[in-house]
Amino acid sequence: MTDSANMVLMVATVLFALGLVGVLTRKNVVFMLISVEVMLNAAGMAFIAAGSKWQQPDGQVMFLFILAMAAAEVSVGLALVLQIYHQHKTMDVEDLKELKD
Amino acid sequence: MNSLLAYIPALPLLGFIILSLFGRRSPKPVIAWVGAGTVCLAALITIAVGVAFMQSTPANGAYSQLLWSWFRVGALSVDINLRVDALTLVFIFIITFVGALIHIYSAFFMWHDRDMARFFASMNLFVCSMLLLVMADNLVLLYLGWEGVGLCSYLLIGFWYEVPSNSRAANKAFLITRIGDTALLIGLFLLFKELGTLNMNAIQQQAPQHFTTGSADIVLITVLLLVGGMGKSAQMPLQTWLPDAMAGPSPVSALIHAATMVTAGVYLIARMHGLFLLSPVTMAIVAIVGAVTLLVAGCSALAQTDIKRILAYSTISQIGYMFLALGVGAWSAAIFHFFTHAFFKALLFLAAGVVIEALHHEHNIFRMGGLRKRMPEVFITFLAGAAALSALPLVTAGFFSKDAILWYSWSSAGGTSVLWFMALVGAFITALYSTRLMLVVFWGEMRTPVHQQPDRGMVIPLIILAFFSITAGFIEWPHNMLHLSLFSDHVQQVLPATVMKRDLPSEWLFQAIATVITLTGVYIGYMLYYGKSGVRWQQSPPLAATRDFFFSGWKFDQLYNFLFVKPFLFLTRVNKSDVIDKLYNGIAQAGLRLNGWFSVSQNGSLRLYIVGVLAGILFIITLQLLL
Amino acid sequence: MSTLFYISSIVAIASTIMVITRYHPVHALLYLAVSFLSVGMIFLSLGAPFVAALEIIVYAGAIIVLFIFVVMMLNLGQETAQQEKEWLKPKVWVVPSALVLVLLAEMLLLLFTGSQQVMQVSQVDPRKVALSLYGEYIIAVELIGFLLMAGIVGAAHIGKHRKPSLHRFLQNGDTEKEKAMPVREQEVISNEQTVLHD
Amino acid sequence: MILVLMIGILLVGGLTCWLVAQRYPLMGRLIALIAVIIAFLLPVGWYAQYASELTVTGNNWLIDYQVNWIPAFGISFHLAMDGLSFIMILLTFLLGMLSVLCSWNEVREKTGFYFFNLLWTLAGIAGVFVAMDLFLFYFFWEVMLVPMYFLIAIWGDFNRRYAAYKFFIFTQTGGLLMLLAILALYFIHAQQNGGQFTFDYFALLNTTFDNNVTARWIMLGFLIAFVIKLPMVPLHNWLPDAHSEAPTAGSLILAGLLLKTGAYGIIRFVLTLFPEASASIAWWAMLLGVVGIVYGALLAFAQTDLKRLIAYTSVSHMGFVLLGVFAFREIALQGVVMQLLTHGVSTGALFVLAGMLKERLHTRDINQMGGLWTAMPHMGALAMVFVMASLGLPFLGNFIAEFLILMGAFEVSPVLTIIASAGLVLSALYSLRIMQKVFQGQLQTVSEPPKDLSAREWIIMASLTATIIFLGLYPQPVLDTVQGFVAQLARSNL
Amino acid sequence: MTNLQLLALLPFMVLATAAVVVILLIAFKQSHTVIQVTGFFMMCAVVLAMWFVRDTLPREVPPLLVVDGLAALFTGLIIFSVLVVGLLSYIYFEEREENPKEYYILLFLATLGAAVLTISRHFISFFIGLELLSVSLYALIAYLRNRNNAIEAGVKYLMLAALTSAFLLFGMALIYMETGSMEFTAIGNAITKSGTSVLFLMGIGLIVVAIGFKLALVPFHLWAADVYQGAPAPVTAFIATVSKIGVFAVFVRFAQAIHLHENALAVTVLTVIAIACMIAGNVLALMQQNIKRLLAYSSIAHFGYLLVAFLSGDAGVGAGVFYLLAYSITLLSAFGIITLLSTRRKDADELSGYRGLFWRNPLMAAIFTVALLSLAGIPLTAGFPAKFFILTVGVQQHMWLLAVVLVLTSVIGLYYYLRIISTLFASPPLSPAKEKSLHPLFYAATYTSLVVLMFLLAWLGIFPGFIIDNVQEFLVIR
Repeated sequence: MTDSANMVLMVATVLFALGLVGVLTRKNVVFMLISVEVMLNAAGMAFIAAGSKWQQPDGQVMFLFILAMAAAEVSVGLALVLQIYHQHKTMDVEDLKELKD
Repeated sequence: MNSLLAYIPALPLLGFIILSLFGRRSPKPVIAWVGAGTVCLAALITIAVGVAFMQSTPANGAYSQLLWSWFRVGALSVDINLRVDALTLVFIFIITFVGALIHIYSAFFMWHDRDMARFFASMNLFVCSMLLLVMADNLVLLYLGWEGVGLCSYLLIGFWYEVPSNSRAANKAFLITRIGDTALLIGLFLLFKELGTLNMNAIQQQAPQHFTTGSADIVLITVLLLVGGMGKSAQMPLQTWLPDAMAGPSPVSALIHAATMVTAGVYLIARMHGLFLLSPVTMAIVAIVGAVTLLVAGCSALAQTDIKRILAYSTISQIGYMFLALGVGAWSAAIFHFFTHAFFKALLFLAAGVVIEALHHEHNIFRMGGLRKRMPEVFITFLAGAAALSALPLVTAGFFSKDAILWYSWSSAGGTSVLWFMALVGAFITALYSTRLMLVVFWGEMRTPVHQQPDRGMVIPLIILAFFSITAGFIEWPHNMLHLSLFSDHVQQVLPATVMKRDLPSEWLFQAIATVITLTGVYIGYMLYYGKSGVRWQQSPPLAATRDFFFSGWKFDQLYNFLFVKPFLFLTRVNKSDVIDKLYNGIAQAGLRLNGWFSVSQNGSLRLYIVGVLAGILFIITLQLLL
Repeated sequence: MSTLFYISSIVAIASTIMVITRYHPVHALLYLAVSFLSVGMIFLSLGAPFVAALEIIVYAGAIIVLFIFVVMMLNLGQETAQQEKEWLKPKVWVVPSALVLVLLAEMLLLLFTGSQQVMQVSQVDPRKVALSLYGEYIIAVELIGFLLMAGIVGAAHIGKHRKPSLHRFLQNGDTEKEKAMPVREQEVISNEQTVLHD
Repeated sequence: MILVLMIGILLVGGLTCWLVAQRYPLMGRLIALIAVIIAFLLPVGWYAQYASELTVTGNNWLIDYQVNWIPAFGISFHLAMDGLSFIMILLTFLLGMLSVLCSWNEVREKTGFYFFNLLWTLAGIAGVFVAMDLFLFYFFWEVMLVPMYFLIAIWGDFNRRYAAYKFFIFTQTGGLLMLLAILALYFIHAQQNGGQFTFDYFALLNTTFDNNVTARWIMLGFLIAFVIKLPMVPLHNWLPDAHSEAPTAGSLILAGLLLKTGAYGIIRFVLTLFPEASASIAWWAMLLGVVGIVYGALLAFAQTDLKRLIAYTSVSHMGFVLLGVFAFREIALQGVVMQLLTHGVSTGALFVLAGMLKERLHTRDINQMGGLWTAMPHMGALAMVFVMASLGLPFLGNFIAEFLILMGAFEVSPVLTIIASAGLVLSALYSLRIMQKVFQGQLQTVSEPPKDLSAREWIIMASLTATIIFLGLYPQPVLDTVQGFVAQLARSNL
Repeated sequence: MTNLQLLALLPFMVLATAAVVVILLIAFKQSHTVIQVTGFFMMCAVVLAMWFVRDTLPREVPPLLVVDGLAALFTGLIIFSVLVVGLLSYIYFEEREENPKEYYILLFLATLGAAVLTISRHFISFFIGLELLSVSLYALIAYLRNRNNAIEAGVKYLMLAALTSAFLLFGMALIYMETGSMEFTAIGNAITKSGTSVLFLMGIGLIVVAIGFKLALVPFHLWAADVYQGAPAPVTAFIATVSKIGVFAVFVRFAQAIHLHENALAVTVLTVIAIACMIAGNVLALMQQNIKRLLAYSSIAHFGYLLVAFLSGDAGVGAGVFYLLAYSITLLSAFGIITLLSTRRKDADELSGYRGLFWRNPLMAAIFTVALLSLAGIPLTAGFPAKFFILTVGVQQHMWLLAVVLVLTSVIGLYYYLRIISTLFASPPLSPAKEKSLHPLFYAATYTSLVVLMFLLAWLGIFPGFIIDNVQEFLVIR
């Protein structure tokens, strides 16, 4: 049972949950982005595990795409972070509350 | 003759249409001629029809004319069909003849009123409706006339609508009679349900086969009809509207609230006698209602100070006599009393109208007085009327009709000593208040100056009516005096003869007692009210209290006010803005409240939004765990 | 193999916990690098050496550098750490963390109830990956090129700033990012052309 | 085809009004009037031409026109007219013409759009009365709402927006429930007939329900929509607001026509499609009808706002309709049809009067009126006619209606009928109050007294008066026209 | 890859080329107008290409893509919407000082992403399409970066999109782990063979999170209002239509493949979500004074309605497509009006600004009114048959609860639509708003297209039969 896919999956789940905790608890946009990266990484890990389980390359291919997507996302995200910092002089998402009911 | 029937109601209707469409722009003589002329013409036709009827009674005892089919639905078929039989003839004669006199009188009486056209239009419409009421061959058409007269009564009571109390009185009259009308309507439904027809002849014929005597259905039907009659005829306990109805012009009081409309209840019961005979209970109720009413109203008349109110209570009381007669089965006596009463009460009202007019609209009899010298024609005609009202023996029409009722209230199969005694007390009271009225108004010193003398045109109808008040009774004599029974012979073509008790005491005895009582009443009235003594004796507290009690009409108004009006007004005031609306507004409020709560989630905080996502996934996973 | 997996798992989890609890951004990023490295080790243990390498090159190499670049550019240092310290009160994190914990517990519970078959870990060599990447998934590769193009154009546009004093830095920032992926974009366009010509 | 033409003329006329009025503001009303008159003359002329043939054949359905609309769902554009529809159509266009006349001077701004809405409402109502495809029926049912909403919301009184919302939301709630019910019926029918999907009324008539509960739920879906429109207590709350805030023509159409669509729907659809189910709730429906009669009357009496007062009288009068419909007796059903006509005319007339008063006095509060008979004897007399009509005086049509309803209902439930008859007394109470407060008493206005009726107003009121008196004295033509449908209905529901 | 397969992909390639062409045009320093016109014609070319390839359908391009009737329908819808959005964008962005050119690259890339979603039959294409859409949208939303709100909206969208992408990926991984395939049909086959397992269901649940986020379903809807408000009006229109159509398309395809409707858990979850959407969307909109936010809430509700069609399974697809069509036209005309009324400084999103619009500009108000009536589902507008068809399938599938909730919540919905309408028709404020005179040609073109949209709404409302028949014909191609 040591090497069962479930074990990997569990680690991935834990990492995923940790990322989620990060997103939820941090107020700094940069930290939130970091946490999201952790989550994406965990998802990628799950794919690798699944790919290994079925001995297919698809899991790894997917991981590659996740990688690319994470990069694109982070680039846009960081550009936004720059704008926020320039406009608000803060990184706190709680300060971004002008759009509300 | 059949084809003439339609003209009788149609002429006044024509008058109404002309006056209501063009009345406002017509000169007064035209109005007067149209208004009075149509009714006079109707009266002439009526007399022609009557003569023809007398000469050769038609085969089935009635003329009839089918105008058009009103509505036919399924089993229900209602036609506009006029029918004149002996009973109807009496009524249409009174309506058109007395009506014509009153119209002539009104032409002068209302000359100076700016709404003369409206007055005559309403009066004509009234005559038309009243004619339809009595000429109807089915109950729906009768109901049409029944409501129509109610409408005209309403319009005319509130004729001087600028005074709020007048329109209130009109409303009251309409509403209280409406209660009766509704009962009548329900009676119609019940009748139709039972018999499948509303044709009065058919009802009379089928009823004995269909109903067993005294069965619940027939009692219910007759009681409902009775309530309808009580409303229109101002019988206890629906009598309170009539005194207030005196707010209308005097001719109105004379025609509608004395001679014709208020006797519609009498007509209805007489017309439906076939049903009533099947229900002894109802007959007893009719008699009791009549007896009680005549006493209550008589007492009230004693205490009134307004001349027209005295006459109004007197009317109630006299109609009580008619009901009493109907209740004991003295059908022709009741109709006879209606016949004589129409003359003398119309006369009294018209005369009162002249007096009131002459004294600058003074209604209080204690501010009148001494008019005997000033207005001799009025005095004499009024005296004739009052005498007839108090039924002075032999010389007045009232005596003949009332005596018959007194006699039958004991002697008929339905009569009892109690009823007789009540009627007797009523006769005493009648004599008393008639005397009081005469003495206070026409004797004594003059308290208000007479500022105008009546027109000739007003006096002539008075004289004619006075003549009939004296002589109308001579066509029907008590059996023990003279064997002359023209009236009852005529009426009994339709109405059954009165069933008598056996072993009765001599009728003379009763006539003697009645005469004594009447004269005693006159005498006591003379003692009390001649000169200035009239006021002093009333000052003692118990008497004053009684007087006030009577004056207020036995506090019926206050009672109804407390029982019905106040609660009703309270109910409507409380619920003015519709409680149910609160429910919907509550729902709307709840929606807005919910919106407020939901809106909190949209506070712009990204972290909350993430929590939302988390909540969603938690929900899904938890559900998965549970399922 | 399993030992490697367990050790690196523990390291990954531990370093990830550090990532989300650090106040100083740079510290967090360093722990993130550790986390990525250990995840790379896990990949290795699962028989995926190619992605393990990519994990380290791209994630630990490129993406974290990007972060660090922004952190440095905005000068997020001790001050930010101080702020983070103020923000991260238990009041703030207890409830969300508890919720996530519940979620985690549920997910793990479900995972345990799932099938427990043993997995034969076997090497999936880069060749296989490459073949399928440029074989059946070639359209996906092209599309991912477009994705990156979107990322670049977007970042370029948003990153621009109109204030002249900051203009120079921003220009640099854009070029840096463009530099981070120049190869891929070329690749995309060429692929597009090949497809069109085939 | 004539029916399509009739509706089409209104729709096109409405658009023309709108477009023309952009340039010539006063032309709109003329075009509107012409359009309605043509629409009125079409069926009347047609009837005059073919009436004799129709009575011979004994076919209830005078016209039947059907083309495919959305065949995929079995939806067709199916219009048909029988006696009942014909009568309702006549009423629609009679009141339609009067409503255009009413608005002649009242609406001074945005006339084009106003008449557009007016004509489209009329078109929707006319459509409702002739649509024989349930989808089409629902379609028209909604089409009449939106323009009506605009009429209230734009040209209404002070509180118009609230009233308009309330009107729309109430009726739409019912409408959507009806849509659900229609769909349920549609599928049940298709299931029984081997997947033959159709919304056609005549086809759906053959639907049988093996399950009483289902039938009752579906029936309730229809019924709720209709009783909201009717309106039945306690779903009546939109009515006082809508009626009192709407412009005169709006009130006229609301009271005269829109309420009738509810009653029409019950008669045409609820009773025929669900005979058993409607019989099973008949007593409750009658009870609610009676509650409506009494409750509406009580509230009417309490009001001081004239239009609101009249609005509550509608609640009361429509209670009679509910009572009569669910008695399932021919007499009562004939009475209901009469009531629809006469109430449309009489209450419409009262609203027109209220509108005229408001135009002159700028208030609807009856406490601020009084003694107007002196200033306006003609209006007073006409008001008297309609007040009397409202309290059910014989001579006038309402009496026939209420008499027949009560007589029919009496056979079924004497107790309820007796309570309903008490409504007659109450109706006298509130009706007379109108006269007393508005026309009797001392003239209150300080400035110059208001003018009596103008010629245009005379035409409106005279035609209404003539109608109501004609209906009161000679209702037989109406009764004969609907006889076929009603008799069949009463037979099948007994 | 055969020629036929390539041919089937032709529209998508044209779409991709459009983005590249725009880049080239920017490189050659062409003006905004040129780009706009070129973009317009490129989109038309896509439509032409679709027309050209329609006979070769259905065509699978294994393993990632399949071009069939459903895809054609949804792609057509997307392209149609983008055409309008593009037209709106010209006026909107030309007014602002920002450089509007890159906008079109992003717009076309996002469109490409949505279009790829409609043809994807594989997790990879699903994922990439979704991300292409998302990443372009991040930039599009924050495109007017100098307005604070745009950045805020962008960050919110980005953060949530990234988060839910992670969920999506994790879910996909779980499913892959369980079934050994990422192809929809293969997954479906595996499921029918071995039955649904815990992991699979969990995967579905996680995927639902991502889809729910994109479609703004409750409880993943919280971003919607903020992003709608903060984004430029044409972009909002894009989010409301194109992005949702794409995601819905892939969801439909995925659900069909794995027989989601037979899964009690999924049905329960989606039912609850649908009900929550209908209630929350409508209730949230009740008092909203900002039209863009209000439309966001209303779209939440509308996707609740759409879920009813979705839950009806195959029977509901036609109804769903029709609904989306009606909804898109409606929203596009609504946002068209908002765009036309927006000023240089601010989007026209305050309800108070619309007061008395009808008397100032009847045509515009009429278009807006028709759009609102259509949203409310009133006959004579497309919204009515749309809602009707949904109810029809709902009733057909005996989903009484949903049908009743739909009915009752649309009553709530009436209130706020009526509120706007009555504002449009209220008496106008005294100061007359000045008319814009810029770019008469494009102004007129936009105007005309909005009028055309209005007539489309009416046409669909009165004669939906034609469209329904065609949709059914297309759906058979599979």
